[in-house]
Amino acid sequence: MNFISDPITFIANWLGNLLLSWGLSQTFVTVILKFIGAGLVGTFGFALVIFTIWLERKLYGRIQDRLGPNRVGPWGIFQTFPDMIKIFTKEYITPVGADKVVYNLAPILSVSAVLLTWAVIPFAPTIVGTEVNVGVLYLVAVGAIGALGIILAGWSSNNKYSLLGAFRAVAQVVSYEVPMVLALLVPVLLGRSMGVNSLVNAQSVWFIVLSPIAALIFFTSSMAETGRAPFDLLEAESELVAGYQTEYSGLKFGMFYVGEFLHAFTISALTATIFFGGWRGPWTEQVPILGVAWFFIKTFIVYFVVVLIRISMPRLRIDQMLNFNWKFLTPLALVLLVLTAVLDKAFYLVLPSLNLLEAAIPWVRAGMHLLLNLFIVIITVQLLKSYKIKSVQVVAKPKPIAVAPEPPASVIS
Amino acid sequence: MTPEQIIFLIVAVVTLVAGVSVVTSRNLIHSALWLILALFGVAVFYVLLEAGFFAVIQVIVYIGAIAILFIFASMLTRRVMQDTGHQSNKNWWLGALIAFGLLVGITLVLVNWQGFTSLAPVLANQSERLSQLGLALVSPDLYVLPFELASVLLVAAMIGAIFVAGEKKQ
Amino acid sequence: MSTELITWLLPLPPLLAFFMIVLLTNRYKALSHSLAVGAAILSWLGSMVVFFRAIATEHLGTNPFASVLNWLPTGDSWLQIGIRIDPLSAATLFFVAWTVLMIFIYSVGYHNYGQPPGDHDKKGLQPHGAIVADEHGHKHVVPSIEPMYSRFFAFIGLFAFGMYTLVVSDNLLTLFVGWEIMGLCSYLLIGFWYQKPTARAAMIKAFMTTRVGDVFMLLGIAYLYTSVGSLSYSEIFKPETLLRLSETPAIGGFLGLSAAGLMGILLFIGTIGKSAQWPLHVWLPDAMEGPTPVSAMIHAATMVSAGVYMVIRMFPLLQAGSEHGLLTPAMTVMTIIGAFTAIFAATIAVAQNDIKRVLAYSTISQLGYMIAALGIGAYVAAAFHLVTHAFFKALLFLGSGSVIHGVEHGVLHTGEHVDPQDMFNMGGLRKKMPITFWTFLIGGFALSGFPLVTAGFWSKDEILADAFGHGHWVVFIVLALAALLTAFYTMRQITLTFLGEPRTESAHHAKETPWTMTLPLIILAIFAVAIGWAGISESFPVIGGIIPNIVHEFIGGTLAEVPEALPFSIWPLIVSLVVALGGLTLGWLVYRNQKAGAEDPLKIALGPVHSLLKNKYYFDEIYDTILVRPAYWLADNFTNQILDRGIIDGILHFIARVASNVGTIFRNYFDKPVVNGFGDFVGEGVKKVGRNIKVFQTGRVQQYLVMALVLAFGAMFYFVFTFFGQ
Amino acid sequence: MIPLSWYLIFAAILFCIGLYGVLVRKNAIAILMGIELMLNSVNINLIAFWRYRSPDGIAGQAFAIIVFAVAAAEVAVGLALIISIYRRRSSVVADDMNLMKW
Repeated sequence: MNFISDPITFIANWLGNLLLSWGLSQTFVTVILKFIGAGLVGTFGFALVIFTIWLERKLYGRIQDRLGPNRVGPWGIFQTFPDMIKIFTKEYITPVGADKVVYNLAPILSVSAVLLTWAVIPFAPTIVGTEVNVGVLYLVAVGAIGALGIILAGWSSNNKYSLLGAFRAVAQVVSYEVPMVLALLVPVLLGRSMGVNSLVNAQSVWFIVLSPIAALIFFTSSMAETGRAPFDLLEAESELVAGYQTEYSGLKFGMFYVGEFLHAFTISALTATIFFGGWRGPWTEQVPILGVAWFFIKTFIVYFVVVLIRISMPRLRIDQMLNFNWKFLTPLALVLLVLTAVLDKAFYLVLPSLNLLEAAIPWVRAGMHLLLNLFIVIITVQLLKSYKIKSVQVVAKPKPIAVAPEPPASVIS
Repeated sequence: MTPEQIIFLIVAVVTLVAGVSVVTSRNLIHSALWLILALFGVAVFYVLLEAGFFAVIQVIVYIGAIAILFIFASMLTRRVMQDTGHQSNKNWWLGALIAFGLLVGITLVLVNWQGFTSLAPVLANQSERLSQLGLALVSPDLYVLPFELASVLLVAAMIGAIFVAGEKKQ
Repeated sequence: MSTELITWLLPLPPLLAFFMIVLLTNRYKALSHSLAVGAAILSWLGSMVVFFRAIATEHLGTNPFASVLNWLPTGDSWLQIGIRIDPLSAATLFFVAWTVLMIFIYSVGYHNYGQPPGDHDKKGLQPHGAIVADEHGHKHVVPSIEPMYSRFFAFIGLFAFGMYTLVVSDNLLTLFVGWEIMGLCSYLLIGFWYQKPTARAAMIKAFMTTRVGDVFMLLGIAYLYTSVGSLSYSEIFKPETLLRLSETPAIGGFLGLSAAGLMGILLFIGTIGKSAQWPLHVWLPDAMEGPTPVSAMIHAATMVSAGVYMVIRMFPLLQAGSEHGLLTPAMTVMTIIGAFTAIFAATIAVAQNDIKRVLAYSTISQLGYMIAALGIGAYVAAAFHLVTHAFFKALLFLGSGSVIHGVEHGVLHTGEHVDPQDMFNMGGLRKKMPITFWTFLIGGFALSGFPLVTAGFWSKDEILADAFGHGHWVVFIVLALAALLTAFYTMRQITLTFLGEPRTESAHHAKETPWTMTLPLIILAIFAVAIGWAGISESFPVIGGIIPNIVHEFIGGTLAEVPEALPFSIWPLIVSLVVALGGLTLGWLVYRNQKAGAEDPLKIALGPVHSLLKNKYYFDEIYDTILVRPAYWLADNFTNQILDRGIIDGILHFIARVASNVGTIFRNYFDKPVVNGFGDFVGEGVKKVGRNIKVFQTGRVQQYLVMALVLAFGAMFYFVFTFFGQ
Repeated sequence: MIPLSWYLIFAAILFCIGLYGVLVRKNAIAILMGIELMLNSVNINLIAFWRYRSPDGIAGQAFAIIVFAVAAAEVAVGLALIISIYRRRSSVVADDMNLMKW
């Protein structure tokens, strides 16, 4: 066991042996180690959010042709800390008629649901919180608790905007769970396991290659689960003030805020893990700690895309969003799941008669699945074409609100 | 008392208290929240019974879907945050009597059964259990028929629910 | 895949295509024809695989590819269905697969795929053309797409299923099933344009006429089944079975025939119906009301061939009991009817003006040829002519369809009111439609037996040689005459249609048809020439033996003893050369200068005989007078007035009156006092009880539950204290 | 080690609590909640019997799965009915739904 190549396992072993030598029972030591690990992961998650909030605001600013945070620290990198201080010192407001217990419980549920996800994400081959053999199901279950937090927040605030936000949240989160689960079943099928780390282990060819459609569905529906733009109907400020978090202030609001950013980062991590090979990369066999680096590189790339989408997309209408889910994503995911299952089964049926090289098998399989996905895409596009929205009848020409004045002739020349 | 027994007792007490609160709470949303707690307790029992899969399913199905539906329906069907008076019938004592009588009856039956206090045998092939269950559900010799019936039931329920709850447009 | 499995699967793709088109894709034209053509291609591929494997197999006749399944339990035995590929069915499969595929492709073009839908087109009528405007704003009338496009492909898919089933089946029952499916399809397809009264009449006529034959055929099959106990070919054709059948006298000593003879004749009547032999030939010319691919497929290449195929298949049974080349009664009947039909139909064909009707009569005539050949025992020659005829006749029909299509284009263009099928409205199409012309020419020459190069020459020559060699002089002369007439009317047709100058504006504006129609023509033309080379007699001077006589060895292998090749004789060759070339020359000479609007020269030459021929010997009128009208009269006067209204209704009315009286007695003395009284008592009682216990029904579900549980408690405590208390 | 009896007693109590809820609650939604509690106790019994009596068999787990499906279906239809009734009669009290009596 080498400290350089695998420090975390090294420390964990050392600590465990130390505690054992003090005469503690094995069960107890395991419990202590798990507690320490959980604390570390949680703290790490929150610390990460400090950075991602800055990153996102910076990107947001740049895209909108602003500077973004730039005062505190180099490039404004410490901007989040003053914000935190401000939030900590703010007054807690509890509305009249609010259901106090529930009102206070909601933000905690909301954050903890996101944080619970991190328990099963493998950071490196040896650094896994817990390898649950139904890890994928666990992810889905935990997602459901997040929805609970939101709906409780909306209801307990005794505010109609909050309640409307909560209603939308239920409609959105519960509906988008359906295609998400279906899309998650595709990697489960391909990897022959429900454990998250086994899925990473199975990705000698990344699942994004095998099933780009599943990746896209998963990515889209988990974007919807986070409730960020373009799916931010549950807190659409132009309609609902701030949705379910309207009445919250101070640290309770901060928890929602952190929860949202952490959720966005978490879905990036999940996408990277399940579809982009997680910690897989060169030399992870020899130096397991390198897996962490690969994992975070991939995660940040996905996160970047998430942020870009948030910044550049307009908000959907509620009916569009639900239609998109039930009439497009869900059927597509169902078709994909069935066809993938059939193809994979067929592939392993004919495999013995193909005499492939051992090394070539995953690639041949990946190629077949890719072809299947391409085929589905083509069929989908053809079907969509036949459901094209009939061109809207133009009643009158749009009139510009303001017309730019003619530039003086000298400028033109 | 082993740690497991301690956990069992704690969870059992919490679950039962939650259960009692479900049926007695005046505020329906609180009832639903207590229900969630009780369902969580049941999920912990599944873990204690070494059926982790069922624990996860319990969380997904009951808490992720059913409890949220309850909350949703409660919100839709009553004026929000307004407590109403008595939530029980006039003859609640009769119901309590019957429930208690049933408990006594069940306990009597159980106590007289010789397998009542049996202990758990060791579980073999921990990892393959799940796939065995999956195979059994779709194997023609075992449970494919009930399984398919359940799926038909689900589809029928879905269509029925949409039809019943959907607004009728004249 | 094993050959047997492929053979089992052969008929399935068209059937699937049929169901898919009917059930799912009816509204999507491109999808429908892709399905149908795709299915045809699949079946074609399978057929080719089976055919070439069959060719490569030694002694296929004695060891055919066969496979059997139990189908229906009949008491303690099973009615079995199966497939069997022996040389005969392999050869049939070959031409069926090719022609079916070609016709499927041709149909795409024939029904104007890719053209706009017509403005006034209605379902059940031929498309009338659509008006389109070109870039200059000129309005043109162009052919419009068939309104029931998908339906057509569904029907021909079902038809192909029937044909494949018939060919691959190993017993008479499935053969009959395929046979009847084709009958149905032919009915549907002839009446495809069902809003035309003539098409409706034609479809009913075709169905009824073939039904006459089929009833007899079914009788034959039933008789065969009762005598042999099986319908499988391998069972029937066992030498001992055949011997027994030929020695048993027919049931009831019918006309002194043997059992085999009676069965053969009964089965042959089925062929008379299906293959349109005299006297049941009347339906085939009328069937030309259907779309041309249908005429080609059903009425030339496949369905009518099925009749001939069946008798060729049954040849051992027909021949059973013949000794030393003597003809059995069944064979004699076949010879007479075949030869008569050959010359009879040829004479009619001479006087027809409709391009498709000429071909229809020609088909009847050629089928008569085959029947006659089989009748005199020329088994291989008949089968050979069946194959070659299928190719060149399909070619001719498709070619005529192409011509009609081209002329229709002209009709739409000019707006003239001329019949696009009348040959006297054509002429000069050689330059307008070169591909159609050359392929039609090849087909026509093959039909008339143009020496040496065409397939028709070799097969026809072989039939003549057989007739000559076995000393059937009358048959020989009749067939030779028929061949002369064939050559004559073929050349008449070609000359009138393609040569000379256009006789109408429409013909002047005719246009070559799209590739989907010409490509099948070209491929079929190749076969119309090349297929003959497989059957050149080895004893033919100079070129005999260059290519081995595959046909003779291969098809002859189907029979238990391969018929020996005939020694070469110069006379039949000379005769067939003379009749073919003579007929062709005569046709050309007579019609080369035909002017627009001029009388048919033949009419001038023959006078009243011509009108006799033109009216098909008044057969339709005769049948109308002696069969149809008496049947109507009988139905109306006897069955309806006397039998139905008088006797049956009288009995019924009497019974009804008696029953009514008895009923009244029962009602008054039993029902009212006894039954009603009891019923009322029960009803009132229930009402009273209900009034008293209705308080329990509170409508509150929870109270119901409480009641149920209280009862359940009673049961439970009883259980606990009786069983556990012990 | 936990004996089987604990689970059975626990399940029995939970079942009776659920039954009480079904019998006495006015609100139809609360009645459905009681039914959920009863179904859960049944499920605990199924899993417990599987675990203690026939760990090699599948039956207990398979039926538990089917109970899950039934529960989901029941809630969906039940709540849909309640919402539909609420829309027409503005009430979710079970005792008010007594149109079907004499």
